[in-house]
Amino acid sequence: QTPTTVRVDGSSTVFPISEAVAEEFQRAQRGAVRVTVGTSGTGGGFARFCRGEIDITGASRPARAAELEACRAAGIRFIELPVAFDALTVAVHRDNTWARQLTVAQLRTIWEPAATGRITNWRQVDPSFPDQALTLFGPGTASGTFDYFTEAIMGRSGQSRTDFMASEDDNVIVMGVARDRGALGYFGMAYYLANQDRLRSVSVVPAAGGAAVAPTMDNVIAGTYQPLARPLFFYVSERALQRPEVRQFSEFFLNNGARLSREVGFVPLPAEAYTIAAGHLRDNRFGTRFAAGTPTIGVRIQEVMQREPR
Amino acid sequence: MKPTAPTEAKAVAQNLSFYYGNGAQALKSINLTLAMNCVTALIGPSGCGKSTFLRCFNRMHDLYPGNRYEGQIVINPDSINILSPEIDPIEVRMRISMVFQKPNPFPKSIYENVAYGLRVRGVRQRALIDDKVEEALRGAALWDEVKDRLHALAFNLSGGQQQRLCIARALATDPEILLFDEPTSALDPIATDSIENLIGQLKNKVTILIVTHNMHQAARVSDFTAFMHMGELVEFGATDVIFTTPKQKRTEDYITGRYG
Amino acid sequence: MKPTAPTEAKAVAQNLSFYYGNGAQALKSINLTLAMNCVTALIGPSGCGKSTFLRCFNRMHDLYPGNRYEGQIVINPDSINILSPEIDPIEVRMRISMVFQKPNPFPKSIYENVAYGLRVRGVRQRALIDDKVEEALRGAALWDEVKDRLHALAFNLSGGQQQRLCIARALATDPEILLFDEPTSALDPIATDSIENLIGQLKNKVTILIVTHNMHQAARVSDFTAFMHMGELVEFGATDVIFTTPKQKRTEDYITGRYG
Amino acid sequence: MSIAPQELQAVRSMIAAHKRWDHIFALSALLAMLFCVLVLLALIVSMVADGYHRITLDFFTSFPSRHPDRSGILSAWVGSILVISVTVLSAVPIGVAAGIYLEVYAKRNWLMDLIEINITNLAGVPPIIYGLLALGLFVHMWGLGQSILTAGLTLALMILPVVIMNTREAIRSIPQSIHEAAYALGATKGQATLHHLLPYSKGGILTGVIIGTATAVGETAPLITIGALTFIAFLPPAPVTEVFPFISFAWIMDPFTVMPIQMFNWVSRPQPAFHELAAAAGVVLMLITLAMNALAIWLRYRYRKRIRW
Amino acid sequence: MSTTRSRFHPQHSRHVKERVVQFILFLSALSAIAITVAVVTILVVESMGFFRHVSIWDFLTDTQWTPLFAEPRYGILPLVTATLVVTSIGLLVAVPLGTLAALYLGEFAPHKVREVCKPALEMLSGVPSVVYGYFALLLVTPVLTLIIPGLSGFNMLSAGLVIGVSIVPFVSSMSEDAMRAVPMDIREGSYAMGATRLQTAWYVVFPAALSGIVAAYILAMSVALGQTMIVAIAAGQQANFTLDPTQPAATLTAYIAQVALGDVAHGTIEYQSIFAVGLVLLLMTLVLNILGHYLRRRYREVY
Ligand SMILES: Nc1ncnc2c1ncn2[C@@H]1O[C@H](COP(=O)(O)OP(=O)(O)OP(=O)(O)O)[C@@H](O)[C@H]1O
Ligand SMILES: Nc1ncnc2c1ncn2[C@@H]1O[C@H](COP(=O)(O)OP(=O)(O)OP(=O)(O)O)[C@@H](O)[C@H]1O
Ligand SMILES: [Mg+2]
Ligand SMILES: [Mg+2]
Ligand SMILES: O=P([O-])([O-])[O-]
Repeated sequence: QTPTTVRVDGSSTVFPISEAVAEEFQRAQRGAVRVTVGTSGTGGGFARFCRGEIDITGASRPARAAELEACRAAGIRFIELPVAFDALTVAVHRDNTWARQLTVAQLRTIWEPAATGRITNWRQVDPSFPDQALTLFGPGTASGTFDYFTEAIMGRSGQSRTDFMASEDDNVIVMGVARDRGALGYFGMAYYLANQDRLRSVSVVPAAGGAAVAPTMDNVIAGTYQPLARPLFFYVSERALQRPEVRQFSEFFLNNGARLSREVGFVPLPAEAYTIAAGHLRDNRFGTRFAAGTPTIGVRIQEVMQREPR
Repeated sequence: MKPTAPTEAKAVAQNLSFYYGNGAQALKSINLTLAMNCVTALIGPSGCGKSTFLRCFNRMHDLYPGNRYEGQIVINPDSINILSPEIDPIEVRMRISMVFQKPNPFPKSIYENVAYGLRVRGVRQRALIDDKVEEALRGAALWDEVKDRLHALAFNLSGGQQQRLCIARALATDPEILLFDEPTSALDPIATDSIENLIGQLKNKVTILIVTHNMHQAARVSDFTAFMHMGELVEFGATDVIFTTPKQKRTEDYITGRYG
Repeated sequence: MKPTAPTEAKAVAQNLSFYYGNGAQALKSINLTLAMNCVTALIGPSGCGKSTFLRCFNRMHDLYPGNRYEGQIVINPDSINILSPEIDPIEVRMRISMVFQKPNPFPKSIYENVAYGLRVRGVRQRALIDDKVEEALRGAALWDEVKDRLHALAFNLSGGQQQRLCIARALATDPEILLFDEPTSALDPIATDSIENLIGQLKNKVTILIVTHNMHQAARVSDFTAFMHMGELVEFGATDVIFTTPKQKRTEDYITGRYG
Repeated sequence: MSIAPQELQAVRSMIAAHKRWDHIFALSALLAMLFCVLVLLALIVSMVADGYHRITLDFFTSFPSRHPDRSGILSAWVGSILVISVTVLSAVPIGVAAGIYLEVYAKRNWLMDLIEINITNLAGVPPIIYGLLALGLFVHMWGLGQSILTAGLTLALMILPVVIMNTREAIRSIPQSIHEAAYALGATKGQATLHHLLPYSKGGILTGVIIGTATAVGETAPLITIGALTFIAFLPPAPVTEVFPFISFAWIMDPFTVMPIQMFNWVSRPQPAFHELAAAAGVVLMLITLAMNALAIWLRYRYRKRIRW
Repeated sequence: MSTTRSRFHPQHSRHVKERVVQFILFLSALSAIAITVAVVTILVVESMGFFRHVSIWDFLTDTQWTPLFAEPRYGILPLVTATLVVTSIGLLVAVPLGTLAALYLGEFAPHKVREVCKPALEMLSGVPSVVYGYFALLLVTPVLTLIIPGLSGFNMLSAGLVIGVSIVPFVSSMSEDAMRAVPMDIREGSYAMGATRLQTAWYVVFPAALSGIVAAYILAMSVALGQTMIVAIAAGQQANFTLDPTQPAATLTAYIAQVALGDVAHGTIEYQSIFAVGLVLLLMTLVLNILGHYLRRRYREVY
């Protein structure tokens, strides 16, 4: 008898959770169900999801209008499950002693499209910084992290300078930052926590004159790590949910998500959020609670969960 | 020049010309008759076309693209032109066997080498093959030397033995004509001697055409000799006549070693 | 058998034996004297060791591992044993040149081919090289044919011209002995003729040892002839004597074509 | 012509000078070569040093995991074997058949010239281009997905020219006189091929197949192109089943991972523990590919030695 | 007589069987053409989609390659220069090492050394490229950083050096083949003139084999061009229009791998862009291969 397969793909930010859930779920099922986990990035994952190639896609941002449209056109409905909170972390080399904190404005100076080929030295970011070449690493354009970061910092998703080293694989970004004294990069918190000995995180100052906030679990829970705290999601396809193993996987995730998220380095949602999500799953309440264009920046997840789906 | 018609004709080459794929004409309108159960020797300087002529008799040239025959070779008793395009070269080769310059046994056992011609002809009966192999090996004067190691690899034989094995291989299928292309040029004198004796015995059963660069060998083994030069047949006749009183100056020059 | 001591000895092989790397003994205790400014021909059936013997004279066998000489070859006037391990083979080759069976010019210009020996010897002066090249090409009877295209590729020459080029190449360094290994076997009769004439002229200046499989050639060009068989020197003497009244049965058999 | 002693002396010192250059050159060339061999050794040593303590039985019987010390290459080596089986089973018959056709049957004409040009050019096409072909053709047009079948076929395309060229080389190394001997006895081309050419060239053909397979085992780029970088912690269904017909091909459409991809995955993780795993996987992978190459080199050597035409 | 004549009846069954077998073999041989057609068709068709959006002029002259960003630029030059830089470094390593190794193995090495070193050298080409990538990233780059302070964590230099080592066997074994094709009697001709091994190798063998040796360089170059994993792992994945080997830069192959790692949707311009890049890569290697084979055939014809 061929074991059944659950196909998960999508966000590389969510990947550590997906991987952990997949691993534990397969162990719990004693090999009766198999799970594949890809890392195509949020955008790549939605593309495959809306083509019906995969059952579940991880996302580090809510689905976009174009993606919702693609899914609708293909007749694919889904349930949106929140996974955890992430502190999108800006990281620098361990030896970087100057950039302990950066303002949103400074991040914009560094990353805005106009910076391409121009802002290449730390001194250009702040005159007090040393004369050190600035090298940048970041997620590829198929990444939700890229979309979220650009939206949060530049105000418009996808607006970014282009002369940085982009990779869909956050591990590559970590490695790049860890190796270069003048490097700066951004990625999900889990990747920072797994590599704390090789990187330093940068505290973010939301607005001029405000206090710098470090990307920590506590600050995320307290809602002060703004604007870079964000929710992560799973999107589960309706058609796939008709297969028991996909439903089992989703339920397994909702029951163990809090524990596993914490283990891999994300901030678990309040218990209430998982309960609401379990209700959506049980009642087959399809659709996204994030109307396209509605900001996700600075929202409380329980409130959004209660919204009417679209 | 017309050959004097000898005893009975086994094969007759008529106006035979041959062109290699590169366009070079290697044979120029050759007329030659092979006498039944006689040995005919082809002599001539290197590159004169001896091998080319010999290899027409089993359509060996068909293996390579672009080669072209003109004229015909008629074999008796059935008067068939073996160069005719309707005739499958494989049929021709089943009736006319060939022994090459360098011994070229297959890297198989002695037995399998001799049996191969039969296998190709679809013979399956083990007993029949056994008989034929023994007969052929005896015919090639090799039986006594190898009868205890028929299943040993043929490569382990000496050069002379290998060449006799190749003769046995050719004999096993009862060919009507046997072609030899300088069969002893890679062999030592003793092996050469045994092959020459063998040819003397074989001509009782089969018509033989032999190319040799050694005039003395031609004198020793053949009944008729043809002298070729630059693709032409210069002179043809009984061997003793050719070697004692050649009619052509070129033949005489060659035989007395003025060139070659 | 002892050779009758001829005029003046240029080189003397004494008890020369030779073993190939695979252990096979190719020469068996050969004693032979090369007369100064004479042509000595080596004849014998294929594989008897002619080339092996010849190639001892310029230590060509040293190029391949495992080969072994026994005995000595002493060259005059300085009475050096050129096979002695103390003597560098390169030194030997600088004094004794060789022409091969197949013309083997370097893929360079005609001029560079002839100049090569000088360059190897470290000669740099352009004028000197020019002179030597012309002299050597004249010596090889090739000057007139190539003087207008000295810088054309040597490969574009005909076979006979290429062989003469190789002779010129060997001559350019004023060798004391010139070795020829079947120098005409790859050539047509006309080219052969010109090489044979050339050898006749060269012997005024240089001692020549030539291997040939063509007895008529040996008779035509040489003063002395040595007949070898299975690695042994069977008979040695003045060419006219050897070809008319050989003392040994084997020599006679070979010369009259009883084998080979 | 006599040689004056001092002249001989000059010649001797010149020869000595020339020979000194000989030795200097030989030494530097030897060093150059040893450098390459040393790089190979350094590569092996550094990987073994990093990874050897990970190579335990568990390493081969565990699936990859987010916990480095629980990770293994079970799904990777099984995947490699299955993918390579598909590759060999598809490339070898076609490659050998094509080689035979070109050596034995083909007549010289424009079509054969075209085929030959194609084969030599295909041999020089970068592997990643085959990945693009597979992405466009197998994954999207034929809808085979990112399956074992797609991967196997992709690598098959890649090694096909190798198999064809080695087959031709092997057949060509049989002397013409053996071909002619067979035909002279009345053999047809089919018979000559079956009875002589194939048996005598099997060593060479095998060598080519092994070399091609070794390349395929270590190849990563074309598989990445078809999108095979996936977390796989399970095995495909077994090809042998308990119920009739006892053979199942369900595995062929399964998702997969292979050794080099697993290694690539671990290389690109930043934590040193995963680099150790990468090194361990690299050691295993190298052992496999180098052993196959060594086998091929040895086979070639042995066949060359055994058959002296 | 009649029995003899009967031997000439054609055996039809044999003919039919032979024909069928021959036809199957023929189809197999045709597969080579089929694959080429498939490769070219896929690349050209997808690229045509690409070139509907991007002018060929921009493609060939723009110096920025950012097809994945909000304001995409489609200048292939950065990828091409990076490819050429990496390949050149590779050749700078492989050509001297490979040629020296070939000369040594072919003309100098004692039999025993040859027996050991030649297979060891060939082993270099058996090392999987991902292993080389590991080697470049985790061993060579850290060592180079000690020597070159300004070296980026990802850089073309270490990728190029490692590629160089990996293609040494291509250079050495093909050069050696070319030198071996020089007939022994030409070598003997030189030795007989009193030449040393070096003189023979340098004045006679090397020039005689030159076209084959150059063919070896060219084919090694085409292998280096197509190398993917080493550059993808060690040279970085950022299109960077620079000739400075200490900088990171994405090659043609690295770009394809990078996009493929993030599954872009079928039919989008990003998806088509990897085929356009693939087409450029194919054309570059094709030119080199044709040149290489032409040169190789030339030395085969001479002897
Ligand atoms: N395959 C070929 N293609 C083109 N020309 C050829 C071919 N084989 C032989 N020739 C030419 O045909 C002529 C006759 O060659 P053939 O081999 O028949 O000579 P031969 O008398 O047998 O010489 P030898 O005594 O050297 O064997 C020669 O000029 C030769 O160069
Ligand atoms: N490199 C070698 N290794 C081993 N044995 C060899 C080698 N070269 C020649 N022989 C053997 O040495 C013997 C003498 O060979 P050689 O080449 O000197 O004969 P030859 O008289 O020149 O013959 P030919 O007239 O055919 O050139 C032969 O039995 C040959 O098989
Ligand atoms: Mg012939
Ligand atoms: Mg000889
Ligand atoms: O989570 P992402 O991989 O889409 O950045």
